[in-house]
Amino acid sequence: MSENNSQATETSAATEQVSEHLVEVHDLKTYFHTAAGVAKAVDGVSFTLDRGKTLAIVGESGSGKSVTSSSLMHLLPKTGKIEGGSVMFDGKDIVHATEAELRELRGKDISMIFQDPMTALDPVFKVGTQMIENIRLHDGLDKEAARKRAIEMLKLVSIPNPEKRMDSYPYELSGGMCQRVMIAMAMSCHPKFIIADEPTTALDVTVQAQVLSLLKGLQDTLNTGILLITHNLGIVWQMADDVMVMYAGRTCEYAPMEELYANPLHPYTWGLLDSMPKLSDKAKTDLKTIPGVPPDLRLTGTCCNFYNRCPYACEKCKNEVPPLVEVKPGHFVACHRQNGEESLVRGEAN
Amino acid sequence: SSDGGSTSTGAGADGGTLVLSLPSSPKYLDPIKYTGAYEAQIIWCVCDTLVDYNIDLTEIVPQLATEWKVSDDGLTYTFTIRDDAKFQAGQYQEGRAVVAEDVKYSLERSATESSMNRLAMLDHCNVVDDHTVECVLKAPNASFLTALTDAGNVIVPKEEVEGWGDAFGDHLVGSGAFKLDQFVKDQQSDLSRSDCYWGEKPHLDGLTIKVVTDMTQSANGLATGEIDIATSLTGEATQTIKNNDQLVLDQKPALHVAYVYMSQVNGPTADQKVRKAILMAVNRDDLVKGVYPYGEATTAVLPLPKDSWGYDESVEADVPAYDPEGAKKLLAEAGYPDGLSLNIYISNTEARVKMATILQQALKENLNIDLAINPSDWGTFSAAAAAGKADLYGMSWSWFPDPYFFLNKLFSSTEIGALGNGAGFSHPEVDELLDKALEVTDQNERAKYYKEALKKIVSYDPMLVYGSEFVNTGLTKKVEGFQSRADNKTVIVSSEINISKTA
Amino acid sequence: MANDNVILGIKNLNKEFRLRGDGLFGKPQTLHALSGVSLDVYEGETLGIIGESGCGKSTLGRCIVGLHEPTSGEIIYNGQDISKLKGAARKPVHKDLQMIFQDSYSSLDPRFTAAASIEEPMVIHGIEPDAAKRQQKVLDLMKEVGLDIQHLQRYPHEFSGGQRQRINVARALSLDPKIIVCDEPVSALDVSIQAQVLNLFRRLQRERGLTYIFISHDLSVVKHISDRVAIMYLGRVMEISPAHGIYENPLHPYTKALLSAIPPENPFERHPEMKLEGEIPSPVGKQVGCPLAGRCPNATERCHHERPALMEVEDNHRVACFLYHDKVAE
Amino acid sequence: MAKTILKRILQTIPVLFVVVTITFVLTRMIPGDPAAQMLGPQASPDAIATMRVKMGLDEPMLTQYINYLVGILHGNFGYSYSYSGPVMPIILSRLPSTLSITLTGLVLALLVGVPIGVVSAVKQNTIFDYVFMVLALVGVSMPIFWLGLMLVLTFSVNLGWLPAMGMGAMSKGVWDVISHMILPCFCLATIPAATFARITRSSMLETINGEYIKALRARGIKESKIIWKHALKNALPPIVTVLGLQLASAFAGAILTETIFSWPGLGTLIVNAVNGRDYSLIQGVVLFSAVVFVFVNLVVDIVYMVINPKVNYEGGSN
Amino acid sequence: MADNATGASLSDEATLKMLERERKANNAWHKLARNKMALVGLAIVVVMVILAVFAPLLAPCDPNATDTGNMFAAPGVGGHLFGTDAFGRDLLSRVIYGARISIFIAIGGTILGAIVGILLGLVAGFFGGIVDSVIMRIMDGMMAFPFILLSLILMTILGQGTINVIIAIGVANVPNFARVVRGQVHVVKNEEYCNAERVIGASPARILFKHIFANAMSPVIVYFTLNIASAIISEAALSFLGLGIQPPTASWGSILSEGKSCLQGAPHIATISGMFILVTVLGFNLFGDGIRDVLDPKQKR
Ligand SMILES: Nc1ncnc2c1ncn2[C@@H]1O[C@H](COP(=O)(O)OP(=O)(O)OP(=O)(O)O)[C@@H](O)[C@H]1O
Ligand SMILES: Nc1ncnc2c1ncn2[C@@H]1O[C@H](COP(=O)(O)OP(=O)(O)OP(=O)(O)O)[C@@H](O)[C@H]1O
Ligand SMILES: [Mg+2]
Ligand SMILES: [Mg+2]
Repeated sequence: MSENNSQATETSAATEQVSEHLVEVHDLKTYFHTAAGVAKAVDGVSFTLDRGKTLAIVGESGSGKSVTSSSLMHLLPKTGKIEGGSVMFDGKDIVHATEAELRELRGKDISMIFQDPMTALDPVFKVGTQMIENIRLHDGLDKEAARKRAIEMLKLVSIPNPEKRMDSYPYELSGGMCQRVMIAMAMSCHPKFIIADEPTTALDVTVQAQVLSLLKGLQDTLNTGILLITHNLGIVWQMADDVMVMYAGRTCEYAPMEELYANPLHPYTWGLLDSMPKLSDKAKTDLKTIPGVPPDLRLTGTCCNFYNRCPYACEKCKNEVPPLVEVKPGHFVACHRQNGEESLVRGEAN
Repeated sequence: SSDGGSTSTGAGADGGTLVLSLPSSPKYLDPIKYTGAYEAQIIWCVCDTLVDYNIDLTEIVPQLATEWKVSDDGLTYTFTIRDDAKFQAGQYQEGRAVVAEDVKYSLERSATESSMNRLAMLDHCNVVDDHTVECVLKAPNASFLTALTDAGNVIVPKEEVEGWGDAFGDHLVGSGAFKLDQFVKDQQSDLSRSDCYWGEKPHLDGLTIKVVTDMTQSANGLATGEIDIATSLTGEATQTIKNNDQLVLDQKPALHVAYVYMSQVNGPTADQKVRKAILMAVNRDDLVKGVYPYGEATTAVLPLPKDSWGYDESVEADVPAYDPEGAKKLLAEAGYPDGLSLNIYISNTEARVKMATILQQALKENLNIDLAINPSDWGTFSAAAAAGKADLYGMSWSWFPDPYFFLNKLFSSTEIGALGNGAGFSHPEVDELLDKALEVTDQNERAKYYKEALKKIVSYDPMLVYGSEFVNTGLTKKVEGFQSRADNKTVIVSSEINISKTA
Repeated sequence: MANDNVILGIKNLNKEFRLRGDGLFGKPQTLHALSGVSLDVYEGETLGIIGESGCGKSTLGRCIVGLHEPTSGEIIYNGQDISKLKGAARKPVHKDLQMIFQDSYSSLDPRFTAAASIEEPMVIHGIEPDAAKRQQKVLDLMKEVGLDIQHLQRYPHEFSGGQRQRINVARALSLDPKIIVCDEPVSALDVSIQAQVLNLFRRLQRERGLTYIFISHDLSVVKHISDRVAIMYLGRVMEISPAHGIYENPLHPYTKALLSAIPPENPFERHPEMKLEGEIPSPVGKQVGCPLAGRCPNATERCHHERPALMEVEDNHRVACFLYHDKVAE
Repeated sequence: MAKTILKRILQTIPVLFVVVTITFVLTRMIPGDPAAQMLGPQASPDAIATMRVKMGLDEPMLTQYINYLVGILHGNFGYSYSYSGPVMPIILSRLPSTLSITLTGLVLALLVGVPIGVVSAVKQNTIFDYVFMVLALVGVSMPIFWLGLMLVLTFSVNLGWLPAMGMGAMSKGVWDVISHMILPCFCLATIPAATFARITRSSMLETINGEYIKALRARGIKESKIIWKHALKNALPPIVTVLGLQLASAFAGAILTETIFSWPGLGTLIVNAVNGRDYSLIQGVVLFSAVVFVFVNLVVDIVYMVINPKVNYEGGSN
Repeated sequence: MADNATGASLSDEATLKMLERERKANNAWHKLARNKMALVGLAIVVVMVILAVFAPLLAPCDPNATDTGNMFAAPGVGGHLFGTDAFGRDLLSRVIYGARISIFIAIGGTILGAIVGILLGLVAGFFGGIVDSVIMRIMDGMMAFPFILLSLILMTILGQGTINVIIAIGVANVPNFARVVRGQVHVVKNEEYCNAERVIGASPARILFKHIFANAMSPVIVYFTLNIASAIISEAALSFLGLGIQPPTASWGSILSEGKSCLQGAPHIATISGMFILVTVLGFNLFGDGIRDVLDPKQKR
């Protein structure tokens, strides 16, 4: 069975109201055309994000989180292409937008914090120069004012001695500093929508807390929507309104944060939650993991992608792609055995 | 063959600056240092010699000297200096008159200081009075008057020479029709009419002598009007000019012979049979046609230009004619029935490379001689050729019409080691004839000796003479009164010539 | 597992960077990335390093593996100071000392496939000369870190952030080193893979007695994996103690602040945060006093002028803070 | 950086010493006698011998060498017999004419070549790319004399717009100077322009896929700015190197252009010096070029350090 | 679980097949084989090499046979496809024979210069400091020798001959390659992956040749392929100085410069030899671009 079938049922709630949502993604598909086949890096992702809200995307490493965010910004490498689905931002269709229209949006309405901070800064310009360029582009400030503002932003993200650091080149900064520079840049132009791809991986917890509260503050004052990609579930609990769990290019669960914590439905989500090391753990035992590896993305699309690692898998899982089904209001899940007709009990594998 | 320019001197518009191009840059304008025709061109414009050749190079005519007498022993020449000649004003003198003292100074300077030996025969000069000077030779030397026409023996003011020292060349001063305003090596020289010139007033206000090393560009320059007279042209440029009806190509046989000298002492060519075989194996007409496809030269056979008064047509028959079969036989007799290997040294000019290539082909075909061609820059070539390293070396010779400047320079044993006689040609009876020809003063008598020497020389088959180039000059239609001279001198103003340029 | 055998001794390590001055003739300035760091690393232990971003953790790691030459100080391994070893003399040390780089993208040669990158160390050190076996080992390593056969022939830019990090991990492990400096080795991994990798680390430690210097910002990860933990701040070690000591009995004000900022374990947990207010000190220029003085709620006049030394205040628990020095003195 | 510069200037001294020594020895190995060259083909052996004495060539090599070195220390770089004057002023007098066309030519080449390279890289494998690159290759394989002649035939002989040869004179106005420069500069610029285009293209292809380029796009920076400012600056190092090389070769290598356009520059001087076996002048030219190249390369290195902050010439790594 | 660890309902076989495909796709030769432009380039180069190797079989006439009766014949006239030159020699035959000298010397000279220059540049750039200073100052010194002087000197020392021309061109090219490479190395060697290599314990040589080299190559390739043109022309310049190939041996460069003296009357001589040079340069450059693309993993595959 294939997509046609699944589309009918999935996310019908999301498609009804237009433009009320800040971002609406429906069945997004982004494929990479490589020499040895088409890698379906994103193969059916749907979510909505409202103004002032935070959506966290968690999921397997390599499940397509970053590719999803790149697709939203049309920043795919040459080999990558959006093959289907729709992305609406503020009522505008982004998938078919022209390069000029996109440029209007990029940086101004939508800004992005990249996962790899050290490679995402131009190595041959001082960070100050890059920040000033960015601020001037979007705020139209003069050089002096832009510089002041850049220093201010660096101060906000707790970079010591910001005046001096303006003159540093990216390689002279530590990983966390680069990341903070990226964050400062992303926030400097009051965007409507921030895509934050693992924004605090290189930050110590005090700075992390500060940066997160900064993001929150921005959200409060400007009603910014935040798409937060992270592996740190603690941050999810702290920040998110909704959570989407991804696995092998597909949304496998999508629910309000507290609902997800309290009542996760997808077996992958269970595995994820169980793997988290806890500060409160006393004994030094091995952590729980999900055995096995995710499938080759060039060969997916005919079955449930989690099938080979799922302790609950049945015959249907092997042959059919599970559609994303709203099992409770606002709680979507893509699992043959959790679609309302049947429900699994966590921890009881068959 | 001079089809351009008129011969009248009087007519012609006044004014204008004539632009004359030279294919190579003059370097030393100091008369005792100059080495080549291009420098002489400028020196002749700025300075005067005591005597000069007429335009046809048939006789010596007065210049600064109005008349001269030769003593019977041929040792003393007495010159009367004109009294209206003045030097151009310079840094160290204000345009004073030319006097006998200057002649003495200039000629003795040339005789003693010049390494070019242009006046080596002069012993000393005696000033008789302000306008009379005696030149005493070391030994009778009939080429003396000819030597005096050389740009190396122009009359210059002592003050300037000594004032400028080494830099005199860049600030040359003389009594000629033009004064040197500026001399920039590798680029151009600006000359303007000298107001104190004793002769006929030049039509031209000025003269610019430009260095244009690319022949094609000389032709282009004529076409655009950036050049009025392009001298010493060769190659396709001549054809280009011929094809352009706005331009005129003036051609005149030059005092020039192109030849391949064969080593007289080393290697297989030391054997006269081999030399003769080589001469017989080459079709000169084909060679000339191949080397000069645009008709820039004619075939020649003797090592003396046809226009020289020592030339003897009857000797032409002594030179072996094209006969490949005979050549082959001769070579076999010499002990090389299957051919042999020889080398030829040439400088890397187009004409030489072409010549060597065709020669190579001819020798291979007719005699099975493998001729290895060694082209190189002039420095390497001349060192090799002068040192007698080469089996064959190809070059050309051009100088005054006096046979001395060909036959003595090329065949006298005293010149062995110099480039002229790098082949080591040495035969006492030839030396003797050449010496004799220098001792007597009468031109007819001298001609007799030279003709005899020429015949002797040819009998040894020393070299393959194949061509004689023309003096090729390109002119725009604006130039009037131009007449070319076989020694490649472009005369701007003289008793016969006064070039003018119409606007 | 850890024994008392000091495998790596770091003695009074200093590292200064010269920042290029302004313009052509500007005076260069000095940045103190590490100031007097002394640490002993015991064989078979995991030493966790936590610290403010930019405090010199990576620099410390790079000094240990020989990428930076320390300005002064010694790094003793196997009884010799390796910080000054160069060229061939260092080669045997290289095999024992590995590093997982913080920047996983740029630390992979863009023109090498994943397999080639992981294979590289084995080729260099002649481990597994048989090509087929080596390939197998590469695949095994990749599987250990949750990658698979499908990833073998891909180039770095074709991977996700986490996948690249795993390639780095696999590469470091391929050599069977004695000590691995792990600079945030799991920061880009989702928790399940993170768990897998952490388990792998622990297993290798159990099996081979590996020693880790484990740099991370995730305190729960550090707690989980570390035997001892060092807290760094602005190029100095502020506190060092067995892991439980840090988490249960933090002494240094900075450690306390850190612990208070840990994100919650569940959506309903909210704990009070101890905020460090005030001017953030700069590593550039002359360094006086305790680096935290400007932000510390307990700072005294003395803290601004004098630098507290690292002193043992409790069993195996050392801290660099005057608050406790006085107690010890008493 | 000041230290780097100072160091480099000090390094020049041994370089020059070695260069001087090698040139001294090697020039004397090439066949051809300076005296004979000076006196011309018709000179007699005696005259040549006399001249050799006058030129000091009869002295032992070592003496000549020491004299030369001592001279240099006194600021005397020898006397050029073929140009009858002290060497350095002769060389320096050629500098303005050489610089005027080489620098203009190179600037022209940069202005044409770099943008073409950038556009080709951005539009890789499109018709733009192909056309530009074929043009560039035509540019590098174009025989200069052919190009020069065509230019002259077209613009001077047929159209009559521009002079065919020579240098202009300031006294005749600025246009005279400029019009004389146009054709030679154009001629000189072709090969460098083509080289720049090719190098720029390849270097841009390396940078244009960088992660930071993507990040810049995400920030909404104008595409043109991304390409021309960020990607280009990252791509600059090899272009700068090649610029340095081209400058070096344009200095001495403009012989063909100089010949065609009767533009007496250093190239002609060098050829004449070598052909005339003018030892002092050859030595002077080589010495001078060495200074120029050390300087040009120093500038290139400094530019490297300025455009790429990680570059550091002091130590091995880091 | 371990048994189906690889993929959902996907046989291992499929994955293996894909891996094989990918490995092939990554293989330099296969990449090159798929690059059409590179193939065109290679084809051109191969054709030229074939011309050179099989010249005696391919040339219709003796390239050195002069015919003064038939000079400057236009292409097609008198059975001469490309016409004749200033000696009436068949231009087609000369061009075919000329390929021998030109291709051999151009490739040989450039490769020689490139190998030595690249080595020196790599070493200088990688070790930096005093090594860099010494090597690069020597290069500066070498660059200071004008080509004409350098050639004269080399030829005086070495004598005439094809190999020596290659050496002369090679030597003249060494400093240029060294500079291009060294500049790149200075940029690349500071990349983090080189640091990673150092940590792994890779020897400097390995870091240099396996990592820095590949990442620094692309301008070098371009420089190399562009140099082919100037090497072909340099050969003629050297021959003109009498240092290279002796007449009547044909080379494209010498045909070109012979054509110079009859550009207006017989333009076909310069044009045809120029075209051969152009096409060859084009071939090398297309091929070079192909190699560059092959080395660039981010290219569309
Ligand atoms: N250029 C590419 N060509 C082919 N496959 C690619 C390319 N880029 C990414 N991929 C693949 O696409 C999948 C999704 O990558 P993505 O970067 O979105 O993962 P992610 O969810 O962000 O993971 P992480 O948390 O590790 O960053 C991965 O499996 C990756 O291997
Ligand atoms: N090559 C360099 N040149 C100059 N300064 C540097 C260089 N590398 C690091 N620094 C500086 O040294 C200090 C310590 O950097 P380091 O990378 O060690 O920090 P870190 O503790 O790893 O931080 P993070 O957790 O953010 O990665 C920082 O202030 C940084 O700016
Ligand atoms: Mg990602
Ligand atoms: Mg770090």
